[in-house]
Amino acid sequence: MNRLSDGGRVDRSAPLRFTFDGVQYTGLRGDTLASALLANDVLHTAPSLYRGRPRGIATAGVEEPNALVQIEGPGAEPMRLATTVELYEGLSATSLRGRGRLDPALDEGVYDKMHVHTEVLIVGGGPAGLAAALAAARSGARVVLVDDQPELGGSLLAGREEIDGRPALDWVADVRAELTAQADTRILTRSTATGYYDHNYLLVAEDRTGRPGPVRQTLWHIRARRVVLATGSHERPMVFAGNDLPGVMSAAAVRAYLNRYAVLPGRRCVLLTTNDHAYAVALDLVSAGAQVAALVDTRPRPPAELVDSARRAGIEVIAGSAVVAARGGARVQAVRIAALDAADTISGPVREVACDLLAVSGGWSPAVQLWSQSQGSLRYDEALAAFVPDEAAQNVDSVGASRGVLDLAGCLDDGFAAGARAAALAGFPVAVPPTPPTSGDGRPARPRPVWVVPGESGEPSDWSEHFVDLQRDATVADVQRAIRAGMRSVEHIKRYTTIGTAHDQGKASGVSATGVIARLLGARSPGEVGTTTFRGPYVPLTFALLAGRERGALFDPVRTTAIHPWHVRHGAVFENVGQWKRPRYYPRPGESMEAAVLRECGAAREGVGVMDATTLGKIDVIGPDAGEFLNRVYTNAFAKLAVNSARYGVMCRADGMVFDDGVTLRLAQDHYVMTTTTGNAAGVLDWLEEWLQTEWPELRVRFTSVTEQWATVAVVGPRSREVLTALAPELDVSNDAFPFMTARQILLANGVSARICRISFSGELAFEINVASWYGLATWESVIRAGEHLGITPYGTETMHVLRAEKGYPIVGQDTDGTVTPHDLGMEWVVSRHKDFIGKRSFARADTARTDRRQLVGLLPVDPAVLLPEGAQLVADAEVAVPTKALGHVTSSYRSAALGRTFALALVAGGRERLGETVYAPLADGGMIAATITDTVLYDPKGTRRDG
Amino acid sequence: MTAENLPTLHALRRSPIGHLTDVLAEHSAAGRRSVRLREVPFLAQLDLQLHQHGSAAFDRIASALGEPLPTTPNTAVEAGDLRVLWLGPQEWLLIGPDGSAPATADLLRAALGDEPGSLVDVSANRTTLELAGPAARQVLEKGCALDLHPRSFGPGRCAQTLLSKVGVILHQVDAEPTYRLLVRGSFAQYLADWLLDAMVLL
Amino acid sequence: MSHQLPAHQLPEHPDWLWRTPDPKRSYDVIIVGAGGHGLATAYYLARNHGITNVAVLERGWLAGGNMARNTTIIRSNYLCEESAALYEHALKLWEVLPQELEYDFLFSQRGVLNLAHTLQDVREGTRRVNANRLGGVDAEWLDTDQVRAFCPIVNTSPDLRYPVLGATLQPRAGIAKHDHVAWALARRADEYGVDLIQGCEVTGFLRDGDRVTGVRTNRGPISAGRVALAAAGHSSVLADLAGLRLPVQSHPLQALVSELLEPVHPTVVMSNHVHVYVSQAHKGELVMGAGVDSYNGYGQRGSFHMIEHQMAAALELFPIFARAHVLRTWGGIVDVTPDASPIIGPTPIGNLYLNCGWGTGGFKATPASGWVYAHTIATGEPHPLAAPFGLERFTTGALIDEHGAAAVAH
Amino acid sequence: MLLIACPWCGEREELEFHYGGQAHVGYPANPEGLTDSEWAEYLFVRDNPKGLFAERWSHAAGCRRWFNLIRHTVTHQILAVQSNRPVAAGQPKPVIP
Ligand SMILES: Cc1cc2nc3c(=O)[nH]c(=O)nc-3n(C[C@H](O)[C@H](O)[C@H](O)COP(=O)(O)OP(=O)(O)OC[C@H]3O[C@@H](n4cnc5c(N)ncnc54)[C@H](O)[C@@H]3O)c2cc1C
Ligand SMILES: NC(=O)c1ccc[n+]([C@@H]2O[C@H](COP(=O)([O-])OP(=O)(O)OC[C@H]3O[C@@H](n4cnc5c(N)ncnc54)[C@H](O)[C@@H]3O)[C@@H](O)[C@H]2O)c1
Ligand SMILES: Cc1cc2nc3c(=O)[nH]c(=O)nc-3n(C[C@H](O)[C@H](O)[C@H](O)COP(=O)(O)O)c2cc1C
Ligand SMILES: [Zn+2]
Repeated sequence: MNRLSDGGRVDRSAPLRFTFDGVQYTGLRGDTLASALLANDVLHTAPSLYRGRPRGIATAGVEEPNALVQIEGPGAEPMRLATTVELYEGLSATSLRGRGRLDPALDEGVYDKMHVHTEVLIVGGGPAGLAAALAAARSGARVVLVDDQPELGGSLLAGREEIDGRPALDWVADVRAELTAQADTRILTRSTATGYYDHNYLLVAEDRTGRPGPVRQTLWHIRARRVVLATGSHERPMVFAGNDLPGVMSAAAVRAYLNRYAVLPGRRCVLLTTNDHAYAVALDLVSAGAQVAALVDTRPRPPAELVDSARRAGIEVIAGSAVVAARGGARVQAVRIAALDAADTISGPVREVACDLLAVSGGWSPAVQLWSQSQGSLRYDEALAAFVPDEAAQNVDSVGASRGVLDLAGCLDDGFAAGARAAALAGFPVAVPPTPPTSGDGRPARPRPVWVVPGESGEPSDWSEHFVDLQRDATVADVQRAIRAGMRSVEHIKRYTTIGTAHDQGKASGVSATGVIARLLGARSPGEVGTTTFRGPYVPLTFALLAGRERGALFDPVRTTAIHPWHVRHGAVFENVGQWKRPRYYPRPGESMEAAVLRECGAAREGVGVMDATTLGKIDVIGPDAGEFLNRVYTNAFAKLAVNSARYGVMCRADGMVFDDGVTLRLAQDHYVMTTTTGNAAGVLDWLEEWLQTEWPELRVRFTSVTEQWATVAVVGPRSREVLTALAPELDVSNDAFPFMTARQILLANGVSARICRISFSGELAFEINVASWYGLATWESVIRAGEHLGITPYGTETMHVLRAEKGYPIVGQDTDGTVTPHDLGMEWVVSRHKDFIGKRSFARADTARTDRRQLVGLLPVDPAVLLPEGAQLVADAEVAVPTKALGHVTSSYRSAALGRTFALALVAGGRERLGETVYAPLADGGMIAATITDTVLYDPKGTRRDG
Repeated sequence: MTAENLPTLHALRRSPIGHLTDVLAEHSAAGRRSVRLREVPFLAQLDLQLHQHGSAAFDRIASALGEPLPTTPNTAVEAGDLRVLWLGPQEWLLIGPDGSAPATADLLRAALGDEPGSLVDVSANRTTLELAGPAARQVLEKGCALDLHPRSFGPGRCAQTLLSKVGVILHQVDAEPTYRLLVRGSFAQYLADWLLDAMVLL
Repeated sequence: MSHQLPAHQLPEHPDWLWRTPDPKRSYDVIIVGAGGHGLATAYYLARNHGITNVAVLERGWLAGGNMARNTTIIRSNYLCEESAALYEHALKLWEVLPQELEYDFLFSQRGVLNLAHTLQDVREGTRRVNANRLGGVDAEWLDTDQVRAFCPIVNTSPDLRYPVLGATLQPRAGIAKHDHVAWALARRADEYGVDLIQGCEVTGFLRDGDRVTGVRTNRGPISAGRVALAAAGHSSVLADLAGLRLPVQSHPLQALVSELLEPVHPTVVMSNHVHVYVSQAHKGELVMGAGVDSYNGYGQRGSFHMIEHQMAAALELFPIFARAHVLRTWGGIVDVTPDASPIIGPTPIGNLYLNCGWGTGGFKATPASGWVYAHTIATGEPHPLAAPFGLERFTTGALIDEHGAAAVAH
Repeated sequence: MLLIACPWCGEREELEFHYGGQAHVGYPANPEGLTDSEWAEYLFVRDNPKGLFAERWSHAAGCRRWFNLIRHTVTHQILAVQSNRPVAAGQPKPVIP
């Protein structure tokens, strides 16, 4: 066991059992899976993806390249990092070779979303973020503080710093207490800000595993007036031979394992550093009882105080040198150390030192991911050897280590100032709190980055064990190869080598990669090479979290009419039309769709049928200029329509193509009610508003959507009049008193007020009864009762389609497709010559005026029993030599009870000139159907039936 | 319509989520944190739109209602037993008790006089869901991107917005808080399902 | 990377790709934009027409625009005959290019399914299958069971909000590794002597009356016999510099990838109705596109709710993806025309040629686009396959309306 | 997700709006008097600048008003919002927060 006997943030009274790669272990509450594994002396992860090299836990955080695991349960999930999985009782995980496995078992997790607004959002709960939160919260502004760890404190959790003469974590606890007491401050821990989007919109993923309630993760959508990024920094690895061996670990991780998790990850340690950080780690190692065999500093003259303190602890400091190779089999056994000259070449003998842990600090990369996502620019700071935030693009500041401030006092100063500033800019002025005294040595000395530690022999192109991206197994040799191939841009090299594209997205290694490239290109500085683009999410997000609760039953609204319960009770088969569920047909037990539809059609043609037509869009168009307005949007004229009369209209877009159609009724001089197709109701309302508001604001007319105000019951067939009479005894339904295309307002026998129109979409005598939707179901039921003795038959969309097709009425969206003019539909009669309307000018264009455009025609299969498939293509010749240009295609095709045969509608080039000609439909199965082109109106061409 | 046949008529009515009454009640009682959801069906609703030229009508309507129509965006006023919600620069929704639409419409029509304007009875177009309780705001925040903090949105505020995938008119009626959500009939079931699900997750 | 590659790993890249030359003072042809289309044009100018005194000018890094960002779907099952002919020409070229270019860019004919979820989708799908077969494009209609057999992870439950009612399948369709395609073309173009000049932004045109004689760039003026635009999302900006207004709008289009996963998804699935298109790339990441953002944008990023909707849709059709992770999202700038078809051909300005408007679907066209564009530039006459795609169609109204006709993306 | 200030309702999420493309493109006064190419220009050709763009939006899920704004097509910064039409006395003024 590597667990230290005391210290750390783990709860020794709360042992947790877990399984890793099939073996049972015990860890403690407060552990991550990685720290628990290390405590159990498990360093190894799965071998590397491409080269099968042994790998071990290398970091203690989100930047981890190796320790990918599959959570087998509870809560199975592929591709998690052992370094970020909080240990829980019963956790079972297996190590992964860089590639996850999806579990076909249904995901039962619940994922939620929240939308909140705040004046100040602070990302990061380290000293800088806490200081910012404290300052901002004191202003009374709303403050949200998010941190990805279970505990606040950031890097203080891993250190031994003091603030105000007390352990820093006591200060953290005080700050937390004060923040918690503020009504308008919200602290979200285990919450990672993953994306920073336009207009200060950030996404925060909260992990609620192990929290009360059924929710596994919550995605917070936060709109902030000001943002303070206090995201800290990532320690960089270094690039030398064998740097991927298990036992090579970031120094910061070693410190975190020691101080936060009370785990000693090695017994005999060497440190390699380019900066001050490793010295504190070395001392911590010694006080934890480890042996520190050497501290290798790339700087020829490291700060004397640091060197002295190390030597006092018995540590050998080897300055101006680097580890040029790590050796070992399954784990590092020794490192080879050599002096480097100013040009980073080996300038002395190589010395080997045995060790089982190499702690590496290659310098610090400020966590600028979110800053960059916000479109803020970066600059390369030579003194810090790091990319730091430059110009902000949004209302944001970056503070603390995330902008290169590396000392604790500096971080606190920075945080307090930024928190107060953010609150003030959001309208809540507040004083900057004074910074308490801190331990530590102030600003660290200048680092000496060594981007590529040379191999002991060979050229960069040979250095295929100098790893740049561990997860992608990409090395200096790979980078060199990309450059030799002609690549110069960091973006190309990324794509050629795949560096930075793995699960860790190069969090720790990205800047190292830039350094390597700069070095190999002979660039003056990494600043010349730049970084690749930072993109969200900052950490990988489960698909399910992004989907949230809009899955399964909540995926998309199901819109139903007031009459829907009846349809369900009576066995309707439904069709999705937009978001609506519409009955398609009502099969009797054992009845096929074909039989049901023939039966329903028969009833409507011979007796009486009834259909729920509620889903049609309805818009009240009211005002003195309503008629004029309609004249401009419909191709035909409405201004002179008589009150209580109805007219069919077609709307085109400005390009002249049919866009919607429907019947509009005039209820009063200044009041029309328009119907639209089911799928287009919202689109048409938008269209009307657009033209009114942006083109014709002088017209005095207003629109109100009343689609759901009304339930519409269509009673159709020669015997519909009898049903109406029973339903509305006071209504004179005779043809003279109530002619076709007129409307009446009346009280039904049951007392319900109704608007009844004589409209027909079937060619038969028909009435549409509109009642307030509250009464829809009752009215439908009374229609059914009134028609019972007549065998009244409910019918669905399929029958409706057959009936209208027999009459040659097109359906917009089925017989048209956005490339069809009213003329193509044979509807010249609906196109006014006398007035202008939207789209009119387009009819005069060369192509729109062609006579060989595809036109709507009827088709009668030569064999009357054969049904043409909808979507069949038509050719002139039975002999088809592919490729052939089609004449057109079948848009609608049905069996007709009335015609006793099959028939179809089709769009055919120059179709109206071809009446009587035979065309052929070659089918996918090799068959061929011949059909004769006819007029579109196949049933009752004289229109004798509409009056009953 | 006469008073005698009202009960018979009302027996014929069915609200879009009338069948959920018990379910809503159960959830309201069972929620981990107290949030109550119920339907308030059959409220009278009138959509009124004026033209910018119509300020005289605006004044006449004010005296007819006893309150001017609210002109501050996103606010509602109470006028007797009516609630008048601002929907747009020239559009209002007048909400009254069940059955009051015809009388209110007559009143408004008279006030409009000859001036152009549009008045439409939309009582059956939307139904009303009432969500109340200390955690009601949190339920809404699961799917509504408006700033509902008391500093931005409180009693007397209203908005046309989206909740989940559904367009709603949101009206906060008291500070508990109690919200009313007016939703088109065809979407009511989905919205109720969505809210119930959200309530379970508090 | 370069050692012990398992069988399903990316193949080796060549050791040599291209030079980094300085611009000469003058070229016979300047191509603006080193995306897939610009590079293919350069390649075919040299290969088919022997024109090699050519420069491809690229403001950023080669193939760093939409070519770096697309979801790599290749198919030719378009509805309009003109489109199908052009894309089928491309597909035939894809079938020979890996050998011809001696670069295995992982062209994988794993088939593309377009799912149908409504009766209208079924009609549209059947129509497209029949049209394709007549046009010589392979196409099949699969019923729901066949869809399940072809791609077992698709949710074919009838209880779905929009159940899968069937699908069209183009067996020869598939994917290819986008970057490698670009590099393969670039390498050959470079070999022919074409100068690929990166970091060279065209900032204006040299004019002699109503014809262009070259371009201005951030690296100085360069004269040219002909100038051919292939700037995708930036076409309007360039046209504007030449005094031309185009029927093109630039919109963000986003995509995302998951982490690497063991193979789960054997084909390419597209669903217009539920708004999903997804494949699993060779390395193992799921590659998915989101929708086009409604507003104009040149920021190479879009609004996040598009991704959230995308994920909800993806889980609807692929429940197994629930716990996959989004690793990275990004955006491109797509140049959309009113009829969702490209514009290829001469312009009213002498010696200036235009190739743009490929919108959300130009990757698949890369070789054919280069082929016909090179022909047009070399001969001054539109290639027969490109002739219907001229600018003048917007005046006559002879649109090739894939949008209107079918609304199938990518 | 853009945050767009409706001149009437104030700041709302982009999802509540419909995009309407370039602003200030009027319907031609006399379409019949235009040549085919002038008409095509009206139908299909719009500015597409990289930079500031005056464009139309409608608050579709809110007050249904159309309005114009100026947005930078790279940074998405919104510089100005104008209601689409003059407002007469006695009527509420647009709010620009
Ligand atoms: C997210 C996404 C998914 C997609 N998915 C698919 C798909 O699955 N299948 C498919 O077929 N298509 C898809 N596409 C579309 C496809 O990517 C494009 O249609 C195609 O890449 C465009 O052609 P291109 O490669 O030449 O463009 P680009 O690669 O964009 O090339 C244009 C080049 O011009 C350069 N340029 C611009 N201005 C200048 C200037 N002034 N001077 C010099 N150079 C300049 C640019 O920097 C750029 O490199 C997708 C697009 C996106 C964004
Ligand atoms: N000695 C050295 O060389 C050296 C170098 C670097 C830092 N430091 C020390 O580290 C501290 C830096 O303080 P700080 O506050 O700037 O940073 P920090 O590292 O202490 O805190 C940052 C916090 O933000 C969290 N975080 C990062 N990205 C996040 C995201 N996207 N979403 C949610 N949470 C996120 C981190 O997990 C961490 O808890 C100081 O004490 C400083 O002295 C020292
Ligand atoms: C087909 C395809 C697959 C990709 N696979 C990965 C991947 O595995 N890992 C990764 O980080 N990015 C991947 N990317 C995204 C690129 O890293 C990058 O985001 C994209 O090329 C856009 O460039 P930009 O983000 O630099 O603007 C992939 C992109 C495409 C088009
Ligand atoms: Zn508004």
